[in-house]
Amino acid sequence: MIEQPTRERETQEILQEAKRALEEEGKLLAKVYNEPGIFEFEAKKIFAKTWIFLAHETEIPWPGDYVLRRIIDDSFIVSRDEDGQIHVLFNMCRHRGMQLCRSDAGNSSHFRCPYHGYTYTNTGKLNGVPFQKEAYGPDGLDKDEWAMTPAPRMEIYEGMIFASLNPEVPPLEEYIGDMGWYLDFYLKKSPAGLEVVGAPQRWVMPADWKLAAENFIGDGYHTQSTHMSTIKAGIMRVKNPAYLKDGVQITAGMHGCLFMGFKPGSYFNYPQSIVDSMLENLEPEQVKLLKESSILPLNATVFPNLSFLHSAMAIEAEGPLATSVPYLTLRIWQPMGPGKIEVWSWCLVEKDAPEEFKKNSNRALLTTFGASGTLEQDDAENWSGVTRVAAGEMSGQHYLNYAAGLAHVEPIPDSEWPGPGTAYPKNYVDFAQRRFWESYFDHMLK
Amino acid sequence: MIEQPTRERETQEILQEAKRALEEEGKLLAKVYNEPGIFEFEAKKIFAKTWIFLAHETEIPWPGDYVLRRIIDDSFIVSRDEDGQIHVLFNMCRHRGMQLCRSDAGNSSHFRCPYHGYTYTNTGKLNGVPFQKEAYGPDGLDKDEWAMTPAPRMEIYEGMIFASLNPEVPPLEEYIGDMGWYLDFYLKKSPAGLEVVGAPQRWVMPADWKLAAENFIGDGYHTQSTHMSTIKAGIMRVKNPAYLKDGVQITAGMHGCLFMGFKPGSYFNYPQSIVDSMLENLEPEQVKLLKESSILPLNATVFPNLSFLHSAMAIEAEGPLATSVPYLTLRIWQPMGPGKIEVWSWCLVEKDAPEEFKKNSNRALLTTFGASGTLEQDDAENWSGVTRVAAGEMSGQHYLNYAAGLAHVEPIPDSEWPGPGTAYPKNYVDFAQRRFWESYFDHMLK
Amino acid sequence: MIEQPTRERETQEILQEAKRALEEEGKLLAKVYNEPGIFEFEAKKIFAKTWIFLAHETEIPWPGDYVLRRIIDDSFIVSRDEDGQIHVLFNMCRHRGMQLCRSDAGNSSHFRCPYHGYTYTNTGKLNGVPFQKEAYGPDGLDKDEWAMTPAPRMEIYEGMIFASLNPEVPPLEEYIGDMGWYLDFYLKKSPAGLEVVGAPQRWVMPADWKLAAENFIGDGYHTQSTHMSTIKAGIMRVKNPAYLKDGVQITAGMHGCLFMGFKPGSYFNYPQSIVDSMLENLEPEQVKLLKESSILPLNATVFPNLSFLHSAMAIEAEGPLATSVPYLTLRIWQPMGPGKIEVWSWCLVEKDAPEEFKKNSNRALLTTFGASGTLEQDDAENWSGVTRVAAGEMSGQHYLNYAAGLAHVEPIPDSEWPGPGTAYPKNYVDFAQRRFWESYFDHMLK
Amino acid sequence: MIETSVETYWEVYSFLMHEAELLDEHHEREWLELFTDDAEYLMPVRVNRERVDGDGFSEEAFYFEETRGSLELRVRRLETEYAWAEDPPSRTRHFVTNIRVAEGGEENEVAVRSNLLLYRSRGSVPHYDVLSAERKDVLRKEEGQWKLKKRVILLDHSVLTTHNLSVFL
Amino acid sequence: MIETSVETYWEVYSFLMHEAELLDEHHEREWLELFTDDAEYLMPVRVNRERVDGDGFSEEAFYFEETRGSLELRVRRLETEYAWAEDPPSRTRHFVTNIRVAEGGEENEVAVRSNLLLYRSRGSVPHYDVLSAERKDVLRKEEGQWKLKKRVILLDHSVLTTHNLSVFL
Amino acid sequence: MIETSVETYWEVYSFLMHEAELLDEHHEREWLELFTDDAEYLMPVRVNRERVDGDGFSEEAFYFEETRGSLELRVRRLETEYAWAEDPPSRTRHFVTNIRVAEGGEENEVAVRSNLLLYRSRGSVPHYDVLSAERKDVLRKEEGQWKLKKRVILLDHSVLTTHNLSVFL
Ligand code: FES
Ligand code: FES
Ligand code: FES
Ligand SMILES: [Fe+3]
Ligand SMILES: [Fe+3]
Ligand SMILES: [Fe+3]
Repeated sequence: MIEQPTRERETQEILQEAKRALEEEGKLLAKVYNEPGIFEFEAKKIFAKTWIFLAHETEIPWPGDYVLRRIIDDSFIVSRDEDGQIHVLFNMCRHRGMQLCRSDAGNSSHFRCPYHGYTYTNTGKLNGVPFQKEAYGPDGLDKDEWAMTPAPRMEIYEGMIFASLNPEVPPLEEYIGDMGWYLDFYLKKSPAGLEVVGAPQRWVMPADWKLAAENFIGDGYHTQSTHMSTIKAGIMRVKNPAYLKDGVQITAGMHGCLFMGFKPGSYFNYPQSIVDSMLENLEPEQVKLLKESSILPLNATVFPNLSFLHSAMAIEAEGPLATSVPYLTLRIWQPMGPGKIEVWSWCLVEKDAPEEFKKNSNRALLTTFGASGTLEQDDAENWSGVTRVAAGEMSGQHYLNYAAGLAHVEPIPDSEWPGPGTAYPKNYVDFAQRRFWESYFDHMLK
Repeated sequence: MIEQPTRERETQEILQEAKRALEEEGKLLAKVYNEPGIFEFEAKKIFAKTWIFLAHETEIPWPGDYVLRRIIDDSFIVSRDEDGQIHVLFNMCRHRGMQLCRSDAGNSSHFRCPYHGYTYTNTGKLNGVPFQKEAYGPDGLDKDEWAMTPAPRMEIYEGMIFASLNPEVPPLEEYIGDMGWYLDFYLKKSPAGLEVVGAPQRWVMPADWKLAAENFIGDGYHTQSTHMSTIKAGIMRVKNPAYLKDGVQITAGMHGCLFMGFKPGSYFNYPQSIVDSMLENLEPEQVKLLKESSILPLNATVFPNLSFLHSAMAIEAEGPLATSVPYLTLRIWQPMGPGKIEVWSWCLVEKDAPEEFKKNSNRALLTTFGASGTLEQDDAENWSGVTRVAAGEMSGQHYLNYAAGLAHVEPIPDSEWPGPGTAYPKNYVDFAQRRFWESYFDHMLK
Repeated sequence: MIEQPTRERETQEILQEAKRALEEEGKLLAKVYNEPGIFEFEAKKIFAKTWIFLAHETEIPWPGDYVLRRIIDDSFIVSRDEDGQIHVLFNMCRHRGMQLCRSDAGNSSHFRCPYHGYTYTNTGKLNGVPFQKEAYGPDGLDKDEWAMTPAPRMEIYEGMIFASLNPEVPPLEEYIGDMGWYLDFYLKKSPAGLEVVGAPQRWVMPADWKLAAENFIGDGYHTQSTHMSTIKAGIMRVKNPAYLKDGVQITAGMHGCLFMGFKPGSYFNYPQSIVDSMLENLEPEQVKLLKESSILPLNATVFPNLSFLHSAMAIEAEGPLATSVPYLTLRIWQPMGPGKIEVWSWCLVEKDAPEEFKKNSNRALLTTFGASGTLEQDDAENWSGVTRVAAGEMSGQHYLNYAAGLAHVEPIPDSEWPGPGTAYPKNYVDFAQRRFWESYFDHMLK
Repeated sequence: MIETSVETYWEVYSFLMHEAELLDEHHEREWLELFTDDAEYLMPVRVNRERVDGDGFSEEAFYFEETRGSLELRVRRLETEYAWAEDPPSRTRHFVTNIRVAEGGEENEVAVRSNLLLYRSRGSVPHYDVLSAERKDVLRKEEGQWKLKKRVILLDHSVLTTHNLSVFL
Repeated sequence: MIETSVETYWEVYSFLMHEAELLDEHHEREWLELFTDDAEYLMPVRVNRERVDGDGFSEEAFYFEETRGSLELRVRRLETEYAWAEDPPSRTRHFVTNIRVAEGGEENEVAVRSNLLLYRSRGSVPHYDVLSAERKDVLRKEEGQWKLKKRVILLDHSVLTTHNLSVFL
Repeated sequence: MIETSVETYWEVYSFLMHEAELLDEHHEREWLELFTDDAEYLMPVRVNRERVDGDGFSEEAFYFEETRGSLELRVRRLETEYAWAEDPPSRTRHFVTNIRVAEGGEENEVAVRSNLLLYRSRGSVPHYDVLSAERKDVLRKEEGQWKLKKRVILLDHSVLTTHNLSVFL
């Protein structure tokens, strides 16, 4: 009898060949975008091993506040205790495994399990067991042994709460590493810090999470085609569809981003107060880029599935809001199974920004990104399209082009670039995308 | 290349570890509640090996009556022939495999296949083959060879029709074994026996079948929390939410049940005629429990997925039906795939009970159990909740507590307990639940 | 630890046993109709290895016309270029894998990818890359290397466009081989050739593709039972339900068909002009069958999933259309996953047939076949019924009867039969069906 | 069809719209007050049967076999803080279409038929349940107010495609 | 919209409600009698096309291209005891909404548009099909009775999501 | 319920039917003209919360937070030949039921509530999305024409079950 290879082995072989082609030829095997076995590997080798963004501190500002978040199928309560400490607790009762908390947000000092009534504090302490002596004898239960299970690791970076299922994951600071210098542009424009505007948008998309992550890490090239309609309609306020071609693409550790230029002195049209504070609050080296090069990071991805977007778009057809209004969104591409994601999109704005600006900034975001965003609508069309046609046999021999920049673009000499990592003096290049895939294969083939 | 373990091996390892933890530490690995590979094992190692309940004799009282039933995906015709004999026939035509009978209930002496017209009697005999000589030659077909396939095994226990896909399964009597003594309380309260009230309720639930089976085998503990709403609302007519704490938990072979106390002499409020017949019809030893200990089995599970519930609840807010009305339900937890079940719930009542009581008993049941039952609604919430949060990676290291009673509860000495198996003098204990899991692992790791 | 067999091995074992039983006993193991592992094998070993029908030339008559077609999950653009040449192009952009063409039919000289704007001609040539030098350097991209990927093989047989994912597949002519002589009756009744009437019907069915393919290859036997309603209702204009029993069943290579008799001289009620042209256009040997034996091929299957049906039915209850009107349909059984197909059904008619006849012929078809066809409605009921009951454990020991004709029917001596392949002088036989399964196992166990 | 005056139709229409609104907004107590004291609320089990055997609705087995008194118990339960099955509440939408009003058996009564598509989702999973049914109601006018005297919910399901019936149809 | 009298609207409304009821109760013969003798009943195939190419409905290919005479054959078939596809019968529910009535081309005729959501389930599997469509009808009044002269069913599907069309829309 | 005259109900009914038709036929420009100049079009994010915490609609986060001016931008985009998300267009069907009309805050205004089931399919895959919502509208009569002054779309979803909102509800 001819022994058939197991699916696990076939998946492994696909990954090996994909890695080889990327390294040796700057090509990606399309099959990696849609192969059921691959998703199972990703759950174990990436999402159970890296740092995953869960929530922003300002979603739970008060003691007792909590939100429910997930890492793929694992549910976590992200709570703030009475002392203001934040906890990330696996949302499963220790007794018989009931989902302890079933509402996505609220305020409570305790979580009571509906099944048998075990009660835990919002720090995870087991604090009540009904008829305990009756059930467990005179000594009752060992409360410490039966406390809720915290996420194996939890750390906070500039107000962003991350967790990891991997006890051995390096410290978050180190994991983000050089990328931190670039995230400052998103996160440190004001000493007051950022706050979320309401709750995140959530919607499902029949697309592979990697398409979104790699698009956000550096795909400046697609704007002139994918988003042409918003240029024509006057949402994206630019004349030249290729306005993004000049800029700087960054690779920093497993992560990367893209710098976009702005009219000198315009600073994305941020209100003067924010402009002042960003020039004051950022490092001199960073300010230099703003002032002299007039560039700011547009989009970024922190491996594996956290992305940032900083942009400025028109909200209305005429009048005061027919001009670019800046905004910042942070989003995760949450896998829901092979070829399916749940997108979570938050709007973030400086705490000390004018109230009216906050409202407009959020409107500018939803005009362009999020489920109803006029730009993201078309991104969704692309990402689901790729996923769909990658499902068959042909994608197993179909190699995609990741060679942009390889032939003619050299990194900017460190002497000429103030930031860490590697900077490339163009945007229509694939350096950051390739870096995403290198990080991907490093994990998948371990 | 690092060889990846196959899913079959991973499943095997999860089961091994879960068994070890249960035996050595009284803990259950939560992953067993939701792992796709496990379901495939269960289909082959449990549902294809044990006795599965299909129907009650009184669902097909007349010659020619039939109902369609399933063992997971296998469809069977349960028919009563002209001589009153009951047959369980695999519902697939021997010719080209068409589903022979497509209605869930009816009366017919024959089953005619729509595809090519083969006709079988309701005993499974092949009895008509259109244009037989034309198709199969002068000698035609060997009618015996091409008869319908009966279920490998079929036996009837007190009116309950079981089948097994396993020709080597022990006789049903032996399989039920010691549990029979306890089932008597459900099945033998009247010499006239039981009858079903109409057709079973059927509904789907995104829950693992084991959660329901283990809850019904002995979880007296959850009532004070899960079903609190019905106590507050006056459906469950008790003052003390912990009324169930005192009782007796039974393990008998692979099975188990829970005894609940009742006000001496009240006998669950059964009509006097039923009370008289139960005291007369049951064995002296059993009657002793009723009369002297005033306890009756509440819930029970016969491995793997058949459960019983004997209870008494109020039907209306005021008036004569605002008092406890007793009822008996029998149900199966039919797996529909990983983390999904179809629940079948029957109401059974003594054939010779007063007609009005029969109607009220059925109403008391559907007020509390079944798809619309005010108690079962919340059970469904629990079981689907556990299943959902067990889906991820965390449940692979999450151990659940099955230690209730281990520290302080000893079996009742055989000398002091009239029944077989092992009896524990309390209800807030996990002995029966652990027995369920022992039976489970015995099958799964064979 | 007992090592569990992998699913791949279990699937292999099922196939081995099924092959053995068919060859040695003329029986088929029902499990092959519904086993998830089998579908994965079929995708790789059959649909990625054989010739698959995609479209008829007349669906894209003009330069620039195109339609989208699939081989399971692989999407192809079938286009006609400016020179009238036909191309079958994998519908995935070479850059980042976007689905290039997203409409199912249209006319265009180019395909522009929405994602980054690569543009290809309808011959597959890469013809535009936005800001090429910017992205890929002074030498730009190698246009030839980055052209669209054509289907590994594409050939046209009498206007029927086939593709194969297998570069080593034998030439189409050879693949069809002896079956060609029989397809002539469908395809060559007029020198003008055939044309499609509008677009194909498409609908999904919870059925295994093999049930439809084997039914169409030769199941004359089912008509007297499955389609009885249409005989009673006067749609199928025959008195004797067994009218089909006399005829000739053919096996030709991997393929087969069934001849049906007609009233001498009636020629299925084709208009005189078509009758004349068929008697003129077909080979003398073929005409002899028409004139002397008065038989015509009714249904046929070209392995694996292309079927033909030639029939004549009433359209209305009274009046001129209450008589048999002939029609020809060509259909594919497109797998959509285990136990699920998408049926594509085309109506074909001679280009030079009277316009009114074309319309009536199409109406006769949809009265009887297609999603709303009064005959195919019941075929769908059968095929989905078999699929459903084959899902469980029982079908793993359930053997189906494929012995019709084995006991008493001998092939017609070549001397007495003008056509190639093997001819059997009856229709209620399983020779062609067995041939289908032989072809199936040949591929599956390679 | 309208076999009564248009005025009556409008009153009935308004009644059903109001009722659906109360349910979708979880005002179960107010909903209960729409029933007459002698109200019946029935949802029979449906069995998949051959055409000759009729529509398969059981005369003995029900999912709901309620009186005002038993509905009262169900509402009381929902009013406790322990009705886990509905807390967080299901998000329901009662799509009421094909409303047909005819004279009732008694005077002051009308017989009303309507089609109901019930959309239901819970929690934050992108999954939803759909229940389809015809409802045959009898409305009685009491002190100028229409009340629900009888409702029979005729399901288009032989297996209920929702995990429980903690909501009303 | 109502571009006719409210009376006409009500008559049309009643007609459509009655029609849906007949179909959901499997009274195909009575349903057939709602058609005029010269009735047309059409359901064109729909192809997924670019916006510039229109709505994609084929002018040649149909799922139904019926006259009263061909519908008669279909109903006769359902009346035999061998129509396996509908025995046991499908459980259908025709949800008819967005009814719009306008003057017809001829007098005594009205042009009616409605949205149809068809729920369908069969057997005892917890699976159901949904078909969505707009229907463009022409009703003609004959001897005081509205009759269906023409129906065009415009599907919102490019691939039919049901295993057959043994039911009518 | 109808708390206004039947005439008003009919005008509102006709308005909503016409509006749905424009959307399902992709006449976005004409649809836009149904709005007043000061129109608001809102779809708040909904969070799954405990019963005591209310219905979970956010006051800050929206899927749509539109004015006539921002809707204008969205329509302009759809009018370009580059709106890939809607070309080929989605096949949508707006099933509008449970229409309830009440007096508005101002005169010449009415408050309208309706249930919306949106069916959506795209391309040629046998998959469809369903969105369920209640809509709370304010209509104002301007020069004898009803216009949409305000729409709040209250979703029955905590996670949107469609890949984008390139269509309007
Ligand atoms: S499962 Fe939480 S208390 Fe039992
Ligand atoms: S499949 Fe039953 S007679 Fe052929
Ligand atoms: S994917 Fe087609 S141009 Fe980039
Ligand atoms: Fe984009
Ligand atoms: Fe319970
Ligand atoms: Fe057939």
